[in-house]
Amino acid sequence: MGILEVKDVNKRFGGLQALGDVNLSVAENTCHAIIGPNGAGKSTLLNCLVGKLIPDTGSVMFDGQSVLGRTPFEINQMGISRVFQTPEIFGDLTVMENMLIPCFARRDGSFALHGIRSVFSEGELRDQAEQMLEEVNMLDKRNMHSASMSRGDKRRLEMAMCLVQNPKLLLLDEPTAGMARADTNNTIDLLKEIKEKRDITIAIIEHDMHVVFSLADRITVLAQGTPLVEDTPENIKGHPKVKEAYLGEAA
Amino acid sequence: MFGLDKKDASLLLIVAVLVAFAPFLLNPFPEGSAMAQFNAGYPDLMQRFVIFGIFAIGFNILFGLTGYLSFGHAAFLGVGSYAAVWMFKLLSMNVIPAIILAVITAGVFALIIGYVSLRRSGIYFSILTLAFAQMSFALAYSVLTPITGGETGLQLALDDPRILDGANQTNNIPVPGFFGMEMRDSTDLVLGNWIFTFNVGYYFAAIIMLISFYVSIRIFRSPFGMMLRAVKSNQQRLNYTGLNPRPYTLAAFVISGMYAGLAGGLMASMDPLAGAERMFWTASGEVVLMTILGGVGTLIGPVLGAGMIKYMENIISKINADILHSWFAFLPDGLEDLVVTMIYPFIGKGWHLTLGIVFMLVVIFLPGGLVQGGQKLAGLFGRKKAEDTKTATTEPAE
Amino acid sequence: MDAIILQILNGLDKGSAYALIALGLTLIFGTLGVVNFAHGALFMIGAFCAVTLSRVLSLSHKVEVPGETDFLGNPMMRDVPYAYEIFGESLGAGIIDWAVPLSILFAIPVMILIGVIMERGLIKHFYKRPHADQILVTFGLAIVLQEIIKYFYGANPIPTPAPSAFVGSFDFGALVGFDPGTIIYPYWRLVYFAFAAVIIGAVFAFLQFTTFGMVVRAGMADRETVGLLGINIDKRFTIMFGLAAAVAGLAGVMYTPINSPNYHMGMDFLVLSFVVVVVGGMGSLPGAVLAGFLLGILESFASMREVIAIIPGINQVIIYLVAIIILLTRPRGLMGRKGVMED
Amino acid sequence: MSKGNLTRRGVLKTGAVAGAGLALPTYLSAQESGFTNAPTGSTVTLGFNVPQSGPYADEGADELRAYELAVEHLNGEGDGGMLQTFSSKALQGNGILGKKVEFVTGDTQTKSDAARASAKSMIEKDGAIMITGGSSSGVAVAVQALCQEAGIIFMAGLTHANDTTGKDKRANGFRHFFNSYMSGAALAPILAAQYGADRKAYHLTADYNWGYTTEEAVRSSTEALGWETVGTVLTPLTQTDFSSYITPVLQSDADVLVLNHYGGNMVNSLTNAVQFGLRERQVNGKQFEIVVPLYSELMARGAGSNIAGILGSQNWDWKLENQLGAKYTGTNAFVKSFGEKYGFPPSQAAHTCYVQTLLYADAVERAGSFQPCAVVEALEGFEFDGLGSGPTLYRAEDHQCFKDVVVVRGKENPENEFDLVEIVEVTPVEQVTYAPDHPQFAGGALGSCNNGA
Repeated sequence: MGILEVKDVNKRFGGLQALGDVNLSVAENTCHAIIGPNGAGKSTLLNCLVGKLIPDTGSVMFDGQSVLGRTPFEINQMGISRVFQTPEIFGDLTVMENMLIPCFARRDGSFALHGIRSVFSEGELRDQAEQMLEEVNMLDKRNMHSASMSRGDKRRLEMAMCLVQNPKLLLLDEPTAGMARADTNNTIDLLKEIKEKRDITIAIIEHDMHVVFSLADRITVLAQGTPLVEDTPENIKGHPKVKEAYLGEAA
Repeated sequence: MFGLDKKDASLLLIVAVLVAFAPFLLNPFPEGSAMAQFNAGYPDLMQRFVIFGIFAIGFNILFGLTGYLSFGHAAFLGVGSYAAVWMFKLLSMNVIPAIILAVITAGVFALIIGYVSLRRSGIYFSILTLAFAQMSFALAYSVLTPITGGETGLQLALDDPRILDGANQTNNIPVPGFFGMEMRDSTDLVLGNWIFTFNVGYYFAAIIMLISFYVSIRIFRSPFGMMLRAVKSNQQRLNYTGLNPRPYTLAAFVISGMYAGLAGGLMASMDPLAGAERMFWTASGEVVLMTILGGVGTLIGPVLGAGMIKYMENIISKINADILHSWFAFLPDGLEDLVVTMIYPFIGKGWHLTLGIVFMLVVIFLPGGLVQGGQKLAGLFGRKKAEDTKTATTEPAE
Repeated sequence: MDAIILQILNGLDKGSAYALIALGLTLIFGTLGVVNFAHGALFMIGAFCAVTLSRVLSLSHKVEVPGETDFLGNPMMRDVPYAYEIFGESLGAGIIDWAVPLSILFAIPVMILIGVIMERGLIKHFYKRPHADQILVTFGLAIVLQEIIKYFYGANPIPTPAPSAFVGSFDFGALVGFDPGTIIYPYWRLVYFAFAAVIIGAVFAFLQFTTFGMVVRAGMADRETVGLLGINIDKRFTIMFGLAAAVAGLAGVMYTPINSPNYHMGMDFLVLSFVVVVVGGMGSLPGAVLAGFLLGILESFASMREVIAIIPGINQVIIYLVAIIILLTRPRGLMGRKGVMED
Repeated sequence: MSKGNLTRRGVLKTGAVAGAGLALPTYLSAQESGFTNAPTGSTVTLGFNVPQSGPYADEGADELRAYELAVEHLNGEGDGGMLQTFSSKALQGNGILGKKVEFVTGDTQTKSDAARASAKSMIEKDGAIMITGGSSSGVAVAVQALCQEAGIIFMAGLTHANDTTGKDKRANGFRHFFNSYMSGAALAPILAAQYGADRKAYHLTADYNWGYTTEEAVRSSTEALGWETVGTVLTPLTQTDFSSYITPVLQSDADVLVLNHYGGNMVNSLTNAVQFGLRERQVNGKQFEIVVPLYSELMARGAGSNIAGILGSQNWDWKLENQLGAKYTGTNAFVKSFGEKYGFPPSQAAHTCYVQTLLYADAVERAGSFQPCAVVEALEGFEFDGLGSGPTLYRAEDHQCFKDVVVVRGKENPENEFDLVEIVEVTPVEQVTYAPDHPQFAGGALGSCNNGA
């Protein structure tokens, strides 16, 4: 029984079958990659996991509980954090404030009206946030206006914001999209480190095979809304069906 | 100090000093001088400055922090006034129960309207709030006349019960007071040609305004304020960070509605009459303009904007042709007439024109509102001071 | 039955005015993303184009009337329009009589010019600024414009009648077998309705069948794309603004015989037109037109005694009530598109 | 024209001891004389609070003209206007009690809040001893209550609702203008005489206090003479297009439409009614008629040719003396000074404002004091003549003036824009007088006069 169990999920948009009978099981403390050509339904599947979309049929269980019908913030409170394809951060806030918000969310739940105590009297949360920033090498940028940072820094900040919540499951939506090779490698190293240090499950959608094969323990290949194969990276590499559907063209 | 950091504390202190000495600062010109027309240090206008300041501070908590533009905030001000006047009529002329009821009633109204309106965002939210406020105005002006007084406004009458105050001994309607201190009591200080008026109502409202300002600073600096800015910045991220934006925005809406109710209650306390025009869309628009004019999302900006608009409305509108002639009487006749003719369209009944021009000039040349103007000025006069103002007043909320 | 027919006619007529104003507003608001609080002022200026032209046409000089005196005992003076002398009495009188329709020709260039100047001189610099700044600057402009009009024309309404050929009413009822005089409708209001239909049709046709229109529609579907198209986009925005101003102005010109224009008529319509545009849905021209007619008709029905008797005060709030209901049941109004002015 | 400083503090400069010191707590810095803003110098300041922006700005401008003229005449400048014809000869043309009259102006915006703000600034900042003006009942009632509280005399400008001297009356407030009841009482007999006693009326009424009282007054007066009221509909203040309220009239069997509207509402509803052919309409063999209970010259100008043949009532008309003789003496004197100064005849709003200023000044002279209670006493029950409306009484019980009411009709072919109505008849004062406790004026109490301080 994996930490995330997707069973028989179907999703249609009008006449388009975006997802057809998707079954997926992600084991705890592994890194599971979902790959597939454009339009394979990867993002739709992701959106079904985090509450942005509700599947027409099927079930999505996380940690023994159904996520269906829950809102994104409820699902996050269950322990799923998501990194977006283009970094979603609070651009108007400083880096430190960006970090504090998930700290508050983790400690106080989805809503708490602490109107009077100053943000910066929260020493414990501050320490957590600083520690996390240290981990991603951004402590020196903590007072920066986050919108003015580079894209790579924004990505790292977003990752740090997700990680500081200590999620059980981290969803990564093409985390290295648009990055230079060096940045990509840094990200891979960061993720590897995270994997080693923490009890965390990672599900990753990625185009860059270098990233996928560096990180993934298991890979699911999605094509036209249906899982084609699910196997270890070694086996996927040589799988004829995958080559035909995906790698063939990529290679 | 008071749990504020140094910059905020000094800003609060500066505002407190300005407010305390407003009767001097607003009356800089000696009586009888030509410039005395520009003196604003009389009780009614000073009261208006601080009351509309409260209104704008509250509005800014919603608009400045969350970015939700309510176009119906005057409804809460109006509801607060009605509640306060009803307290004067039924319970007591003491302002405390009136103001408390005003705040509560406005809060309840804001909760209902906010709950419904916050289901939408952007312009759709603005129009929903506008629609609620316009409905309140239309009904208060007509169908609800028995409760609101309709066109003539809700007024006190000699035969109101006022159950806590006991029988009215005089044949005059009592005036609102604070445990024996009447809001309209004033003391004059005569210094040579200068006269400074210290009014109980003004100082009462000013103290409440300082408290409101302090609370607003605390909200700006609190985790709650940070969440509100996060709402404005990126709701999607907030959702995926496990936070529910709705109760945050609703709380901000209710708090700012209560500020509006407080302002309404104070207005009624200074002048016990509540008219339906207070809820008309132009009144809602006015607080929007005050906030933008002063500087959205800055702490002190809305207060400056409120002061500016009320000053124009009350001072510029009262300058008439005779006064102009008296100013320029030193010029030769023909020239005097020419100068007067040129200025005349902008003063007195043309005060709206001046207001419109000021709006345009400010927004064109000072995109950050009057606060930015202040910063520029401060920048001219010294670096140290500029630094202070800048950090104290502009959190990067915009 | 006849009452209902009449109220539908009333509704269509009110709806024409709402739809015309909302149409121009939504071109600016939904397409260019500018919150234009000066749109009501454009409507008002259109109306004063008609006032101005009719004043110019009836410019006169004074002629003493022998044997009569005025209220102060001075010799009585009578105005004789120059038009009488230039065109002869009957033609001159005819021209003055037709001042309002003639104003259309006068108003189109004036309004386009005003729109273009507004866009080039002011609005252009505000595309990238926050909506708050747009509100402040256009509201300031609206005040300035109406104060200028007030300075020259005063605050009192100025009667601007329709040509005498359009005075009177058309008896619909008699055509279809009702008693004569029960279903009548003033000619000019019918003209207004037809005029609105033509303008709305023309704007739609313009957007549907011209290259320019295609670009604009593409822009309304996806503003990014318009930005990417790059070339001459500034010019197109300017033209759009001029067009919107002209539509608002023409709505104003033709409205003058229905209600005497005054300097604050723009503000009276401003809030209403925003409600219409938003109820119609941001960025949707058909939505704005539909909402205009819908609100016009509902407003008319709500003003019937029978309706007020059931729900007192409904005539005061109907438009806002409907707006709330529609916005709560349809998140983006009747036909709004996702993502336009939602943040 | 008064030039120089115009503030109360200017007065203080010469009058009060200008030393440093903290005065005793007082309201609005009353002087030893024991009432608010007692003038101590050589001048006295009056506050003219009129609409200068918004829909009634032109009416406000006309009121202001009249006030300026009144100040001139009080100060002995110009030709003296109605001072020559006024039955009381207390005023000498040397100001009021020898003090030169100065004035301040403010903008009511026709909003009660703004009007009170403006009045307060006149009282607190400029030291005005009397406030006058306004062109709506909402404003009049609001400012009247304020003046009562502050201990200032309020001389109402144009306000027509019964409430001003009915349920919202105040001891410090006085109204010269006529009211809804008087309009009804004056119009009804003339309507019956002109249109017959067997008529069915349909009322469109502005949905606020003034509309309610006017409808009630006209209804009760006409019904007493045999008319039937077949329908009444309240219309929103913010309405601009009245077509949907007019068309139901076509369905009803009404043969008279009464428009209880004022200002922009009246201009629009009348224009719309004429558009729908109501003027040409025949119902059961009777000519359809439209009635506008409260006429004003400015509204008539706004409605243009639509007013032709429509009956209504006015407080006063500038042609009164010329057409109806010396009973209305004062009219011509006023029209002459006004016309010579401004080039056109005055409106009824201008007249009432001018007269109110004179009446106040005269009362102060007769009382020998600016003290509000003394002024109230002098005005209460004051009978006078020569101010254009014939013999008039300021009734003590409710501070309402009682005088003849003018019934007018829109001219078919007006010669110029200032001569749009013709006088049909004048209803004598006896017919429009009512008991102070008349049900239409029930509720409220004058209270006692307030000197402030």
